[in-house]
Amino acid sequence: MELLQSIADSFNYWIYIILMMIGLYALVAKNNLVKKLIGMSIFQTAIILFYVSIGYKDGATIPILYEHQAHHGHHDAGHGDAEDAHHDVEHAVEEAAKEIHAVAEDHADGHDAHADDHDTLVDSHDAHTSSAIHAEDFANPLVHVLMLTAIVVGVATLGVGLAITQKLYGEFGSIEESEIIEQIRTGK
Amino acid sequence: MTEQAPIFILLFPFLTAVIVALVGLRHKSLSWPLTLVSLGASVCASLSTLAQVVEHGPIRYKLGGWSPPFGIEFHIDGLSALVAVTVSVVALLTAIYSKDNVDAETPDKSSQYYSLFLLLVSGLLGIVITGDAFNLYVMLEVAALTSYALIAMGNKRASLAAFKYLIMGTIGASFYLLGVGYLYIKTGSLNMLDIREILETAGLFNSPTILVAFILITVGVWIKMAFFPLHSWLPNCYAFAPTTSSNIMAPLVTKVMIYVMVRMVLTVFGPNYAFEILDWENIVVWLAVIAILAGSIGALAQKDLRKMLTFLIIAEVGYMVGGLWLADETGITGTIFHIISDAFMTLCVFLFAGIVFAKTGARDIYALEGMFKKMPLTMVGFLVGAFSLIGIPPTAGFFSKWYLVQGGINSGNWEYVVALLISSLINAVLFFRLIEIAYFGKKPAEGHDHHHGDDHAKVSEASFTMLLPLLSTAAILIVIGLYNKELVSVIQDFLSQFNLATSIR
Amino acid sequence: MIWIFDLIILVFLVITAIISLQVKDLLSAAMILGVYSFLMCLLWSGMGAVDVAFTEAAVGAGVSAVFLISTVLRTSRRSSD
Amino acid sequence: MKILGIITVIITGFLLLQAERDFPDWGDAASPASDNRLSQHYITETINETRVSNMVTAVLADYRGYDTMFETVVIFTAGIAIIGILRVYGPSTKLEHPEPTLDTEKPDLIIETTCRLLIPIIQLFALYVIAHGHYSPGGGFQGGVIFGAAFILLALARDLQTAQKWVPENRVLNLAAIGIFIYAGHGVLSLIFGENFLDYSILTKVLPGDAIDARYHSMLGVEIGVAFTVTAIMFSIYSNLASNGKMEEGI
Amino acid sequence: MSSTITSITPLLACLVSLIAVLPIVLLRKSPNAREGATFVAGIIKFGLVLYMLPTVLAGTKIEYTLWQILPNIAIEFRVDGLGMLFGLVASSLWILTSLYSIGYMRGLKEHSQTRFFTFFAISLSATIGVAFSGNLFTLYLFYEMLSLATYPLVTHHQDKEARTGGRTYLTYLLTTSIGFVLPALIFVFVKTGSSMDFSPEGFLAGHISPSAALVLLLLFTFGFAKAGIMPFHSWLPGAMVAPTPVSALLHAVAVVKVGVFCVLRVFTGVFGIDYLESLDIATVVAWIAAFTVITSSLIALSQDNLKRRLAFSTIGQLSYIILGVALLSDRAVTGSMTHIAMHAVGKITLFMCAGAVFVATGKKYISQMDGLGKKMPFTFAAFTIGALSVTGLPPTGGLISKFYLVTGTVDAGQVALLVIFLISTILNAAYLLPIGYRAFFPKDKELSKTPFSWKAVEEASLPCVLPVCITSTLALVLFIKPQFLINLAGLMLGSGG
Repeated sequence: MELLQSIADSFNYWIYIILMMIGLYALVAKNNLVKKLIGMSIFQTAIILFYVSIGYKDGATIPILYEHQAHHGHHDAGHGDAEDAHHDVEHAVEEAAKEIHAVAEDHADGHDAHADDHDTLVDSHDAHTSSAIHAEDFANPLVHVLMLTAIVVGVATLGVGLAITQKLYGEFGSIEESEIIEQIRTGK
Repeated sequence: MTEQAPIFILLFPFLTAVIVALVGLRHKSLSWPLTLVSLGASVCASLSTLAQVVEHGPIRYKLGGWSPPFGIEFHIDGLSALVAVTVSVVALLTAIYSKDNVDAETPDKSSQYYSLFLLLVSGLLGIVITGDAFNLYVMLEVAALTSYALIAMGNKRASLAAFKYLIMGTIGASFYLLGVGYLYIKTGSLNMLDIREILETAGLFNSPTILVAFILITVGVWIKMAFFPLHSWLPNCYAFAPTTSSNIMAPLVTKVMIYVMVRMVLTVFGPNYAFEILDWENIVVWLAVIAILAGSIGALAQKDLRKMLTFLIIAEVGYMVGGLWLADETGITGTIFHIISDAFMTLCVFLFAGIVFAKTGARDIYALEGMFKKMPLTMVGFLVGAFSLIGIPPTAGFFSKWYLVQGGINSGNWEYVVALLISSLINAVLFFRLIEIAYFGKKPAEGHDHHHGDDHAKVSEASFTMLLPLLSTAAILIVIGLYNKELVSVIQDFLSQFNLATSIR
Repeated sequence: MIWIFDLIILVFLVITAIISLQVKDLLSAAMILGVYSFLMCLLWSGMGAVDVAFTEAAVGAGVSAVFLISTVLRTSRRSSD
Repeated sequence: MKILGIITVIITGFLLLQAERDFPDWGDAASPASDNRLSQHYITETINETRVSNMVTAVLADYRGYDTMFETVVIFTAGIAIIGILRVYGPSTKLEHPEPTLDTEKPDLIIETTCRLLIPIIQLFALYVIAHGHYSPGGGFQGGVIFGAAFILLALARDLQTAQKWVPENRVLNLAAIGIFIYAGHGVLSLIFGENFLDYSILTKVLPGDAIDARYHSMLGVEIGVAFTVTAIMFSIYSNLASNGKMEEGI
Repeated sequence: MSSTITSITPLLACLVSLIAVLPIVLLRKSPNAREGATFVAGIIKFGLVLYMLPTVLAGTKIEYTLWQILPNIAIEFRVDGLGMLFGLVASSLWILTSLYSIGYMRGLKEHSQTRFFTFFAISLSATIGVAFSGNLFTLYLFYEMLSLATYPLVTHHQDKEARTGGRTYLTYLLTTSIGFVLPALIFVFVKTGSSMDFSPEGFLAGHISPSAALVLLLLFTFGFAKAGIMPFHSWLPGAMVAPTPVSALLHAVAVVKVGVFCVLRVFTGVFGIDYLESLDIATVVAWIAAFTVITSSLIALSQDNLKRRLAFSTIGQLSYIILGVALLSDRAVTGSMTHIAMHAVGKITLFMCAGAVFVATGKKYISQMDGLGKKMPFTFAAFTIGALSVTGLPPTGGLISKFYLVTGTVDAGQVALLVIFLISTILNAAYLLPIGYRAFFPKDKELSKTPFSWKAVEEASLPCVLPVCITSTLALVLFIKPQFLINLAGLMLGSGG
C-alpha cells in the first residue's frame, strides 16, 4: 500500500503530463476543428491541474478560515456581526477540518521529515492560542486565484475558437481542416 | 498626477474600449474620435512616464497599494517605457489611418472593431508595463483574443488563418503559463524581480526545473513571435486580415513578444543564466540565421505585396532573436533599438500596402505600377520605410543594423553578420523591385513629349487620414535615426544594470 | 485527500480525455468532455482548491459544454477523426 | 500532421518528465512554492489586512485585483470578439423563416414547468454565490456563470427569442460594460482620491468603516461588477453561438 | 601647418544644391527660372568652395560638426587638401554640366526635366558631402545618398533599356556598399572604437592584425564599387543608358570620382600610407588595379559605341588612380590625386562632345563619325584635346599627373607596373586619338576632299558647345598651371609632396 501510495503521489505529476500531451497531440494532429478545440480544453485543464497540484499540501484544508480563526484575526477591530450570520456554515467547516487534521497527524507518523515539522507546528500551537493561523494548515490560495483566471481565459478562448469554427463552416461548409485547405487550393 | 502616469497609459485605451462598445452601438460615428482621443492621451501618459524614467530611474507602481511580491506592480524601466511609447504611438497612427478602412471592410461592426482594437492596444501596453509574470500571461491573452477576432473579421481565408493562429497562440501562451508555473514551483514568487532575486539567492540555477521553465517560456514566446520554424501561422494571418488589423498587429504583436523575450531573459532569468550557464547562444544564433535567411527567401517568392511584407517580419524576428543571443551589450542594444525601429518600419510599409489596396483593390505587387506619378507623397513615405528596411542611412533601420552587426562582430558570430547583410541585400532587391514597378509603370513614358509629365492632373493621393500617418511614420523613422544616440543611451542605461560587458565571452 | 480516490479519478481522467478525442460523434465528444471537466472538478476539490473546482464545475462542465454543443448543432456532428 | 504531432508530444513530454524528478514531493508543505513568504503572507495576514475569511477571494479581488480586472476584460473581449466574428446584422434570413420555427411547436410541458421552477432558484443561488464569496467558495465569476446559465437554460427550454425578451442584445452589452465600469470605477475612484489604482483602502472616504472595512466592502462591489460582466457575456456568447450570429432562433 | 578652424562653410557648400531643390521643384512651371535656380546654386557652391581655397592652401583644415549621430561618431565635415581638390573639381564642373544639360535636355526635348534637375542637384550635394566628409561614417552616408540619388538620373528614359541599366547600376552599387563597405565600416568601428576621423597617419594602426587589414583593405577597395575596379565594373557601361549630361556627371564629376576618392581616403586617411607600407599589402590592390587598366583598355578598343568606349576608358583611368595610391610612394600618390582633376576635365570634355554630336546629328557610333570634324569643328577640336589629356600627352594637364604617376612607380621600384603604365598609355592613345583624327581626316576620300567652309558647320546649340570649349581650355590651362593642385595633394602627404 505504501508503494501504491507513493506511486499515487508522483502519479499526479505524471497524469498532468499525460493529459497535456494528449491535448497537445490533438491540437497539432487532429483534423477536425472542434476536436482541436476539445484538445485545447484538455491541454489547458492539464496545466491548471499542474498549478493546483503545486498548491496542495498534505493535511492542509481549503483556504478559508474557520470561524474562530477569523474571529481571532480581527478581534482587535471587534467585528462580530458576520459571525452570527455564518455560524452554521463555519461550524460545519470546523468539523471537517478537525477530521482532516487527524488524517494529517497519521501521515506525519509515517514520515520522519514531516514529524519534525509537526513538532514545531505543535510547539507554535502551544505558544499561541489554539486558533492561530498556520500556513501549513491551508492550501496555497495563490495558485487557486491564478487558476480561476486561467479557467476563464480557457473558456474565452474556447468561445472565440468556436465562433471562428462556425464562421468557417458558414464559408466553406466544412469543419475539417484538410477539406477547407483543399477548397482554398482548388478555389484559387 | 505624473506619478500616476503609468496607470493612465493603460487606463485610457482600456476604458475607452468599453465606452466604444457601448456608445458605438448607437452612435457609430463616435467610435473613431473616441479611439483617437484615448490613444492620444495614452501617448501623452507614456511619454510622461518615459520622461520620468529617464530622469529618476525605474518606476515601481504598486497596484492596489500592496507592496510588490504580494500585490501586482508595474515595473517600468527604460526598456518598458520605450516600448510603451512605441506601442502607443503606433496605435495612434494606425487609429488615425483606420477611419476609412474600418467602415469599408467591417460594415455594421465598427464599434466592436474599435473596441477590440483598443483592447488589443491595452493588452499590449499591459504586457509591456507589468512587472508580474502571471499578469503578463493575462495581458497576453487579452492581446491574443483580440488579435484572433481582429483577424477573423477579415475575408474567408482570414478565418482559417485566425483559427490556426488561435491554436498556435494558445500553445504558445500555455507554454508560457506552464513555464511560469515551473518557476513558481521552485521560487514561490510571481514578481519578476522577486523571482530573479530568489533564483540567485537560493542558487537554483542548476535545477532542471528552471531549465525547463526557461525552455518553455522561450519556446512559448517564440511561437507567439513567429520565430522561424514556428512561424507558419503568421503570413496568412497578416496578409488576409482587414487592413487596420494587419496594420496594428504586424508592427506590434511580434515586437511586443520580443520585448517579452528580452524581459524574461534579462530581468527574470538574468543574462548570467541565459548566456553563461546555459551557453546555447550558438544554437540560437544559428537558428536566427536560418530564420533570417528563410524569411528573406520566403519574401522573394511572394507576388502578394502584403504577404511579402509578412515574410520580412519573420526575417526581422530572426534579427532580434539572434541579436539578443549574441550575448553582447551592443547586440542587445541593437535588438532593443530594433524593436522600436522595426515597429515603425513595419508600420510604414504596411500603411503603404493598405493605401495601395484601398486605392487599387489589388493585392499583388504589380498594383504599384506608375505610383510615383499617381501619388508621389505616398511613395515618399514608402521610400523612407523601404530604405529603413534595407538599412540605408540615416533612417532608423540603418542604425539598428549598425548596432546588431557591431554586436555580431564583437561576439565573433560572423554567421549572424553575414546573414544580416544577405538579408539586407535581399530586402534591397525586394524593395527596388517594387520601386522599379512603381517608377517605370506599365508602359515606359512616351519618350519625348512636350509637357514633360509634370502636370499633376492625374494625381490621386490617398485621403488625408491615410496619408498623415504614413508620412508621420516616415518622419519618425528619420527622427529615430537622427536621434538614435539618445535612444541608445536610454537603452544602455537600462542594460548597465546587467553587467553585460563583463558577462560576454 | 484519499489516494485511492485520487488514483481512480486520475485514471478516469485519462480515459475520458482519450475517448472524447477519439469518438467520431462530436456531440458525444462534447458530453464526454463535460464528464472530464467534472472529474477534474472532483480532483481539485479533493486537493482543497474549492474555488477552482467550483468554477470548473460551472464553466468547464457547464457552460463550455453548452457552447460546444451549440456549435456542433450549428455545424456538423460528424468528425473524420 | 500526425507524425508532427507525435514528434512534438515526445519532445515536450520528455522535457517535462525531466523536470518532474526535480519537483518537490507532492503535497510537501515545505516546498518552495508553499514555504515562500508570498503564500504564507496570504494565508496568515489576509484576515488582518482585509477581514475576508476566504483567502482566495481576498487574493483575487484585492491583492491581485488588477489581474482579476483584466480577467473580466478577457471575458468581455471574448464577448465582443464573438459578436465581431459571428454576428450578422440585418434581416438576411427573415424572409425564409417568417416565424421562428420553434415557436410553432408547443414546447414540452414538463421541461417548461421544470424550468419555470428551476430558473428562479438558480438565480437566487447565483446571487448567494456572488454575495457569499467572502466566506465560502464562490464569488463574482462563479455566480456570474451560474446566473448566465440560468438565462441559457431559459433559452434552451423555450427558445432564444424568449430569452432575448428578457435580455436583449444591447442590454447584454450594457450590462457587460457596466460590470467593467463598476470594477474599474473602484480603481478610478481611488485614483481620484489620490491613491494608486485599485487601492481600496482610500475608499474609506465614501464607504463606512475604517480602511480595512473599505477593502472588505470594495471587494464585494468588485465581485458584483465581475458578476455583471460574466453573466452578460456568457449569455451573449451562447446566443451568438446558438444562433450562428443571427439572433433569431436557438438550437 | 595642421591648424584647424571651425566654420560652417563646408556645410553650406554641401547644402546649397540640396536647398536649391526647393526652388527647382517650385519653379517647375517655368523652365527658365528653374534652370536659373540650378545655375545660381552652382555658382554659389563654386564660390563657397573657392572661398575656402586660400585657407586650405595655407595648410589649415576647416571643420564643422553637424550632428553627433552615434556615440563617438558625428556627422562631420573637414576640408583638407584632397577634399578641396575634389570639391573644386566637382563644383566647377557642375556649373558647366548644368549649362550643358540645359542645352542637351532642351535640344532633345526630354521629359520630366524637373525631376532631372532635382536629382542632379541632390547628387551634387552628395558629392560635395563626400568630398568634405570628415570621417568614414559621414563618407558612407553621402556615398549611399549618391547611389540612390543618381538612380532616377540613370533610368531617366524609363524604357526597357533604362530599366536593365538601372537594375545593374543599383545591384552593383548597393550590393557592394551594403555587403562590403558596411561590415568593413562596422568592423573598423568595433576594433578601434574611435570616431573614425580621417587623419594623415590613419587610425587603424595597432588595432587589427595584418590579415584582417588585408581583408579590410580589399573590402573597402571592392566595396566602393563606384571606383569601377574589376570585377565590379560592369555597372558603368550599363549606366550608359543615361542621358549624356548624366554620363558626363557620372564619369567626370560625381559617381566614379567619388568611388576613387573614397578609396584614396581609405588609403590615406584610414590606413595611412606609412601603416600600409609597413604591412606590405597594398601591392595586391596595385596588381588588381593594373589588371583592370590593361583589360579595360583592351575592351575599349573593341567598342564601336562612343559612349561605351569612353566608359571602358574611364574604368582604366580610375584604376590608374588606385594603382597610383597603392604604390604608396609620395609622387605616385600625388599623381593619383592630381589625376582625379586631370582626368575629370579630360573625360568630361569627351563625354560632352559625344553628347553634342548626338544632339546635333543623332549619331552614336564611332564608325559613323568619319568626317564629322568639318561639320562640328569646335566639338571635335575639344574632343581631340580631351583625348590628349586623357592619354597623357602634351600640351594638356593629363601629362602632369601621368608624369607623377610614372615617376612614382619608379620610386616604388615596381618595374613591372611601369611597363603596364606604358603599355596602357599606348592603348589609350590607340582607342582615343583615331576618333578625332578620323573626324578631321576621314578615310573616305570623298569626304576628305570636301573643303571646309563655315556654312557647313552644324554645331549643337550654344549651351552644348560652350562648356565643351571651356573644359578643353581648362585641360590646356592645367598643363601650364598645375601647381596649386599639386600643392593641395601635397598637403595630404604631410611632407609637402
